[in-house]
Amino acid sequence: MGNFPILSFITFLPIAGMIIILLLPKAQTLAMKSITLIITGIQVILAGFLLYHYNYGMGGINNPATFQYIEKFRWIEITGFSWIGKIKIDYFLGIDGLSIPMVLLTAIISFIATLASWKIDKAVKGYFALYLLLVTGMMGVFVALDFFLFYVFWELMLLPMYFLIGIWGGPRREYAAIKFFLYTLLGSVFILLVVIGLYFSTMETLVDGSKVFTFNMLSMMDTHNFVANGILSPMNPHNLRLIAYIALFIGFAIKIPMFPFHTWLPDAHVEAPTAISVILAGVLLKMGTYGILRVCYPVFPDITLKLVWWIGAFGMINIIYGALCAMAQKDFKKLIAYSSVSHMGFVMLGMASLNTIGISGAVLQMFNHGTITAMLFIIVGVIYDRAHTREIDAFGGLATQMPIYTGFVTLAFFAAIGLPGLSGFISESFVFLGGFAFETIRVITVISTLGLLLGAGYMLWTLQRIYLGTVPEKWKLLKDLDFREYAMLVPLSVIIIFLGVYPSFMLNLMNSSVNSMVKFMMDSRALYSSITGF
Amino acid sequence: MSIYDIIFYLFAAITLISAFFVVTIRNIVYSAFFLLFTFFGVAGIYVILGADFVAMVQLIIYVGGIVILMLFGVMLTNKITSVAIKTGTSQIVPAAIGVGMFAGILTATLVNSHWRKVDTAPLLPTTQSLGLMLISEYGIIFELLGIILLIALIGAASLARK
Amino acid sequence: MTEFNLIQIAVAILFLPLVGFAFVLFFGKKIKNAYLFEISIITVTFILTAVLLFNKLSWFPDKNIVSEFSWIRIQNLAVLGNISIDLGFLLDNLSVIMIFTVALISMLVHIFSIAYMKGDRLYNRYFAYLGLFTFSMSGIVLTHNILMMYIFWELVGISSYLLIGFWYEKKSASDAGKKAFLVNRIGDIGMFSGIMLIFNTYHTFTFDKIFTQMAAGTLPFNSEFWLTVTGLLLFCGAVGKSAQFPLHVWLPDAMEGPTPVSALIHAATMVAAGVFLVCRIYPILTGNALFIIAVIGALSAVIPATIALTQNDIKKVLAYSTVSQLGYMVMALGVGAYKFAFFHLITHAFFKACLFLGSGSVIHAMHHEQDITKMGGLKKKLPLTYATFLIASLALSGIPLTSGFLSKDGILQGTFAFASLTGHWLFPAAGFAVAMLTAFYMFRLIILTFHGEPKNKEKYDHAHESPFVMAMPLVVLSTLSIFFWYTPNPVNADAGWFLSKWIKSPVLSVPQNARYSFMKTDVVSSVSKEGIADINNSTTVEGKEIVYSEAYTEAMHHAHYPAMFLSLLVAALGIVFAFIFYYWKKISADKLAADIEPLYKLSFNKWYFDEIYNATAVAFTMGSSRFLAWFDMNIVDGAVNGVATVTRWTSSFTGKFDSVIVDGLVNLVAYFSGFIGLILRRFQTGKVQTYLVLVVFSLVIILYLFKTF
Amino acid sequence: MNVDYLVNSLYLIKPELAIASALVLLVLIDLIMGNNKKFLPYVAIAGLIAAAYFIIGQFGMNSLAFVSKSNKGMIIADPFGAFFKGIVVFASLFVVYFSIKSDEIKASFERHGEYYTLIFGMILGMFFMISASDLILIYISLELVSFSSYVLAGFTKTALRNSEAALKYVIYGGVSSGIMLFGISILYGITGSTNLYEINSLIQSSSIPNLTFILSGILIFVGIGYKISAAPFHFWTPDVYEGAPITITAFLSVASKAAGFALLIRFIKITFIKSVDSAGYWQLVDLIDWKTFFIFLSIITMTLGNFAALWQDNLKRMLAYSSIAHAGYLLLGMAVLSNQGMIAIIIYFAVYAITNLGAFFVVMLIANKIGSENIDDYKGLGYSQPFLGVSLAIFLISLTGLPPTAGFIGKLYLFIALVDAKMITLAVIALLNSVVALYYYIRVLKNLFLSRPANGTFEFKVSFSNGLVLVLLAAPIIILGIYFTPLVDLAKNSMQILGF
Amino acid sequence: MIHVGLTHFLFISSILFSLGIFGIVTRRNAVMVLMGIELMLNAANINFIAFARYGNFGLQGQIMALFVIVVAAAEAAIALAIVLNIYKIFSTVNVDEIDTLKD
Repeated sequence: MGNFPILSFITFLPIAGMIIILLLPKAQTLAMKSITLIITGIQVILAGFLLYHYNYGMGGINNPATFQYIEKFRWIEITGFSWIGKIKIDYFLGIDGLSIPMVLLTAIISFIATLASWKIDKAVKGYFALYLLLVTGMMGVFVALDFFLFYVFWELMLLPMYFLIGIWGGPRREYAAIKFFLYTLLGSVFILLVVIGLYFSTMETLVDGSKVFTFNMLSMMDTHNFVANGILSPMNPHNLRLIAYIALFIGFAIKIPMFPFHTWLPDAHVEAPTAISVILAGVLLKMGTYGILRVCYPVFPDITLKLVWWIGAFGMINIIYGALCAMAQKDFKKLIAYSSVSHMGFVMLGMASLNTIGISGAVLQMFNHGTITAMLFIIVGVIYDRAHTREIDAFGGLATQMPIYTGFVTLAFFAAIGLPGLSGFISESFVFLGGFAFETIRVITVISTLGLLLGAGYMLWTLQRIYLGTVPEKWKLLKDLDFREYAMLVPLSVIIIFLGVYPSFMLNLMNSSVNSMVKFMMDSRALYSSITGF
Repeated sequence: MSIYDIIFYLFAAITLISAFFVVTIRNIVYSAFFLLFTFFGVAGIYVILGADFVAMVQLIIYVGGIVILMLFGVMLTNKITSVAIKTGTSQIVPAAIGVGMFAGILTATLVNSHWRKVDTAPLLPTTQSLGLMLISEYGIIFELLGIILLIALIGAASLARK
Repeated sequence: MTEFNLIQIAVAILFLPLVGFAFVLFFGKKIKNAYLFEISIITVTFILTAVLLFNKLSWFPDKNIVSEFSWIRIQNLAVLGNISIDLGFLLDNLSVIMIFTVALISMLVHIFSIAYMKGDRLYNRYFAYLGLFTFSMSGIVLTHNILMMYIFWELVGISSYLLIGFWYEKKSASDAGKKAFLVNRIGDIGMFSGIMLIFNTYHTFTFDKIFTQMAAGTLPFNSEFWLTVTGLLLFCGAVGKSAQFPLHVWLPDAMEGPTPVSALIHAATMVAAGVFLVCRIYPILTGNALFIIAVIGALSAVIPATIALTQNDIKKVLAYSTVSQLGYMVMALGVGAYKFAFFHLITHAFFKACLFLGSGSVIHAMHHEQDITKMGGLKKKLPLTYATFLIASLALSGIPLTSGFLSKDGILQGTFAFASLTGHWLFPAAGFAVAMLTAFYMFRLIILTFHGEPKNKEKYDHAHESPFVMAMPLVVLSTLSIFFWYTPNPVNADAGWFLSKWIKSPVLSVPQNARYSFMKTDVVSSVSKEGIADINNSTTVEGKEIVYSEAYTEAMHHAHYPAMFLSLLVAALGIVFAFIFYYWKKISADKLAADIEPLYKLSFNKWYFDEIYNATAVAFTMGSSRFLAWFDMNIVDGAVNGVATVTRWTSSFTGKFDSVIVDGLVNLVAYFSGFIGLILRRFQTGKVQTYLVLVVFSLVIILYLFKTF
Repeated sequence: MNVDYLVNSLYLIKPELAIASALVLLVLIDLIMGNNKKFLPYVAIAGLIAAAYFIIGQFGMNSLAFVSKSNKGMIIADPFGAFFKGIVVFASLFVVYFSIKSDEIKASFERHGEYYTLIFGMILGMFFMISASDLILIYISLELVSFSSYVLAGFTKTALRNSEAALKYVIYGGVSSGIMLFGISILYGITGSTNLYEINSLIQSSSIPNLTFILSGILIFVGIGYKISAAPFHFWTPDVYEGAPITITAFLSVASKAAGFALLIRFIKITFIKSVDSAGYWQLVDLIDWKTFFIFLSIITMTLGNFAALWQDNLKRMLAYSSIAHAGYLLLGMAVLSNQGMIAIIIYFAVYAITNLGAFFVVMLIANKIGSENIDDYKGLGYSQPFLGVSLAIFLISLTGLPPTAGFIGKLYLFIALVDAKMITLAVIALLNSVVALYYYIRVLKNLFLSRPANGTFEFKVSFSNGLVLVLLAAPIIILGIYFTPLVDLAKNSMQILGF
Repeated sequence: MIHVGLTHFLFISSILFSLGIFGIVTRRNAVMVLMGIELMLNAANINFIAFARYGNFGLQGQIMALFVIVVAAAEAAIALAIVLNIYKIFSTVNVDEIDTLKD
């Protein structure tokens, strides 16, 4: 394959598609849809290609040499400031075991969400153009290794998302869209501040031996690169790292979304069109946890070690709080939205475990939740398309009316409650096993197991209320799934079952990286205490 | 108290008292006339300070030009038939407080400050030197002033014409 | 037959039902008689289990055949190196006997259902679910590690959920399924916590490896207390699945499912999985853990037995009887009577399945009438059903010549011996009391159903004996309730092949001083000094047993006859009382009930367990959920909502000022923040002189500030 | 002073001369051609291009013009000045184009001669403001700018709001420049000089009455603060921006502000500086605590601008408040008092100029058609006019400062400067402010795209030339957002101020 | 009485300046407001000349004053034109009544 820039290709392909779509005349809606489908399809193929050639032994995380498919060249270079030295920003892409599952997930979910968008009939051109822009933003976040680049991609997907919710959403779409936008922007300004702070704290040694400030994430992870009096250097006597860490963490946590920053999520989900809900829950939420793993952990291992209990505790709150809130919902979609809050809590709990099993579980849970929740939102979409309501109490007995659909629902619900044999089980188990193994969060982990019960509670209750019982007269005409819906649900089901039976497929992929991460964190304990002196 | 002082106090009194009337008296025409006295007083102060040419210019432009302009303004913006051309005042209290404090700060600071005082030079006619400076050192500003006047002319004409 | 062949057979046994499930599920709509495929599959499975049983017991009676492969490998861990999560089979006598039982009953239930379920709308899907259940249950039985057991544990939970709620259009059915699943989940959380503890300590899930490491001295957190906790947490799973007190509430409700399902799942196999689990983890249970298990078992034996006395639904009576009998087994395990517990598990499976199928036959005949007070005199109409039902009831009551007599007697003997060694006489007391109660309510059931005058003439007239496919299973199962399958001696099972050759109690891994005193190895002199079992990765040599002290052996010996006679006595008493009350009607049951009304009501209302749970746990969860949802919408959303400003702006812009949002705390903050914006606007009056006054004031302020610097 | 030197000095003010000649030419042509006003804008453009040509030449210069015995020089020709003059010319070019297209201006066709003459008067004044190093010249040039803009603000004299804007502007401006003049007089009294370089060397060497000096500094700042509309001297801005013809509003918000900032930077950096340390931080004379002053001023300015903008319904007025807020951000760059901050200001300004011009252009095009600047009348315009809608979206997003637009780069460098100076709290406040800012910008986008038009759609076509100009303005925003090396290089080259 | 010195002139100028501002912010008639501005400029001029005289700074101050006078004249012309225009449109020159542009 040589030097083919496959990551750039997979990232910017949608932009090309967007341009084509913008050039098409307004009426060619089918062509636009097809182009989007083809583009996202190619992304899936490229992701498969990445997977095929992926070297399982390379760890990544903090070592640039063990990243794969690296593309790195100077993006911005400005020389000649006498007082500040060189300024440089790299275009630096690469993937490791943390990112490849996310790249895969993004490709798959984007493809499926394209199908879910098929019935969009309002301003089709704008929709698919923005959609593709969004895909680029998401993909970029997962492949960028330069913090600046990462941030640009991170912000890039804000605006398309705003419009996608705001234009094509439900009745309160404007409120939901602005809420989403403000929350995430609030989060990202914190991130920006830390980005700049880190920039002034790390210097990279160039080939010619000169030192320059850098946005390179990997350089920020190396303690040798810290400037002696840098604002966020561990050696800085006014230890600002804690504050910076919290700011960065909140920035990411809003995206997860972590209690108490989660309230944008139910609104955004309820108002967003189905495809966007799928993207939102399937990919966007993962960006938060991915960011924490990619940046917070290795760049601030010292603080992470200090605060890990809190991460776990918030994970626990998310799990239980989300589940309880879900239980009380009357809107089907809102219920699923809260279930996402709960499930993302597992990811946080797993991350807090700081051991291979727990973090593997967390990353796996990110992937699994992506697929499962995507399926759940499609399920909501299917019923909403037909009945034009999502009021849980309005339904009943759909199992009789739509048996095949109900079959998929059952599968998805069971996957969501962590039924063995389906993908959610292994990831949740790993999270618990990992969490339990780490003494700091052991009690939290045990309490969190309550989530298993609550999760089953609201899911089965919903199943009962909507699908079991007798069909009300007004739903006697509902049709079962059509081909397009099969095309969305079947692949996801296959993934869910496949990963339930053979989770090693994913676990092997991330094993080296997670190990490197854990090793790095453990080594850092000694390293940082030697630097800071306590 | 020398004669110099007396003259100073005279002009100072003319300036300040008439200025006070300018900003307080209700009749606009009276105000305009008091403004004339103020300018006159200021011109006198210039003379005391040895700025003969400036004082002349002050008299010609201000007393002869600007005040007349103002009077025209007053006439054109009021119905001549009305007997008393009067103006009201607004926000006296906040203005008095604010400006009072400001004036306090201003005078206190200026009066109490230590200025670079050199022995005063003898008073010499200034007209020639000023003329030289205007066309040499300050030539560029002089030209710029020309443009300002041109712009003012064009602007005023453009606004005022039908 | 090599070991490898046996493993191959086991693989086939496990996956064939899954194939059947998938086939029927996907093609059930298109192929009219898809269920026949499932039935033939299950028949083949049964034959295979028979082959397996025969070969295992003949060729490798003392060997644990293990086959495993690595499912998930976590490599290069910092401290632990590689961790491998294995999947694998463990074929020991326990599992082959159990799998045979499961397959046999499953097959019989399949056959029974052909007629019973005839005409149901989802006929094919019913068989698919049965296939799924058989698959899951086989998994529990055959696995060699606790994680996989947990996996299949959950899967049987799901199949049980699906089958209980099979008639999902009935609200009560779907409620019952949900309840079963959730109550089980509570137990499972305990079990999963136990698994976490296990994994955290031993970094493996495989039973053998856990036992080996424990025997070598590794304990959870290096403390026997935590070992006890681990055991009890794992036991939580059994409490849920085997419907032990206090999680027994789901089982009676589960009777909403089709009756054959009740027979298969909720009487014979799945609910026995809990007991099976305790058998599997027996080596790690400390004395304290066993004692608590025994207490739970005793409570579960007594309470449902008292409830069963007054129930009128034929299936409910049997359900409570099941809970009670499972409590019996658990109690037996708790007091150390391992072999008898498992023995009772097998015998109970057969006769209880027979009873349930028999009740199914009755219900079928009576057109889905389940109330025994509306039956009566069915003996004449359903002679075959009556005969088999009677045999099974005798077995359940513990009347000699039945299998139940043997196993029950063994359990009572165990409690007796335990009590004589430790002084806990309440266990045998509970055991005998339950024996009497069991005999009483079973015969109450028989008398009311089959004897006397028919109460519902119309239904009685239409009643008819069941067709062959329903009768055949009844006959087979009632035959299996006779003693000779297990031992040649109808009064003593110890000599039989079942207990002496096939079932061996396991070697304990628990540290010596954490065991019951009568299980300590160091007090043993007569039995050869047993070391740790010689274990390697693939196979394990069996043949080492729990080493009971001599005193225990002796106590068992002494207890044999007293226990036997006493149990006979109480059973007879129970039967006699039943006849007095209901057949001869010497004493009016209604009058007695009126005399002891509070007790009667307690029993009739099932000790108010459901009410208590609904009023406490369920109400608390729902309440907190509603509160949190409110809290989320109003407080969290509000407060976080951009320090409330955003809410206000957003709302005013969208024109929907949601009065809910600004309630409470938020109101104040929102008002304040909006106020700032308004204050700022207030300055922009449009009057240029005002601006200038403001400028002057600002200048004064700035100058003032600078002077003070 | 010999003639050679005078001629040499004239070489250094070629851009100013070009503009002055163009001004005269415009007057003459207007007189000669009579009713044929078509050529005026082209003459103007030609003059601007000539000026631009000379300005490019100035990037390499570093000298003082009009030096005399008693004066160290009145006009500075340096890259810093060239940059800001460049901004002014850039803005002027577009404003001339806008004027051709504006219906408002077209309405008073017979006075086009005056219009362009006054614009050129303004440009000339700005040029001198940017490059002046003498307080006299500063005052005179400031007044030149002001006079022209007073008239231009009220140019469409029949329109009610035009006249009102002009009246407010002239009163407010008169007072502000009067206060500034008084300040200058005090400074003159303290130092005996009006030349910034001389003042600098004087205050470094001898003792200065502290409070009086502060007084003069603050009073002078009033004049500058009024030009850059920094709070609390901003009050005129919303009213005049709303009232003035849109072309003039755009011109005021970009060019006038650019001149103001150039003046501010020069004033502070030349007058008060002691030395620049190796990290690029300015060590100022310890007389006025400018740092604290700017910190407070910037916080007040941006907070006020943003919060007040939240409530606006008129897009022009909203943009006025937004420009106040942006002045606040720019003052942040001043507050840092470092070369880094200056770079940030320059980058920010370059971006701001392009963006604001674009935004006003779109507002003008829409106002031409629908006759309203009210945000609520923009409902659904994104559908009927996707091109205008998307362009406006790009401009507003850039004003918000989101990547990948150039606005983000401006903000980024600002924050880089702040963090480098360890002024974290200020950075946090600024960032939170930008979140608030998002809210009112997004409101416009909401109306454009999220709402459906209330009654009917506005069908009109964007002409090719207008489209081209829009692309010319919008494309750099995206391109510079992604590849901003040229921007930073430009800033790097432009930050050279003569003397330091 | 003290000998007349610089501070006397400064006192006069600052009072004159303040009176100017006071007139501007209180007088409703626009022409009166303009008169106030002229007072301010005169005050500054007194400063320039006084400083030049007492600080012996040469003639720079007087030059400045001359320029200011010219500027003041120009300003008066433009301002009056604007006021006239206002009168044409609003039929009033009362500054506080001209407030259509506001928040």
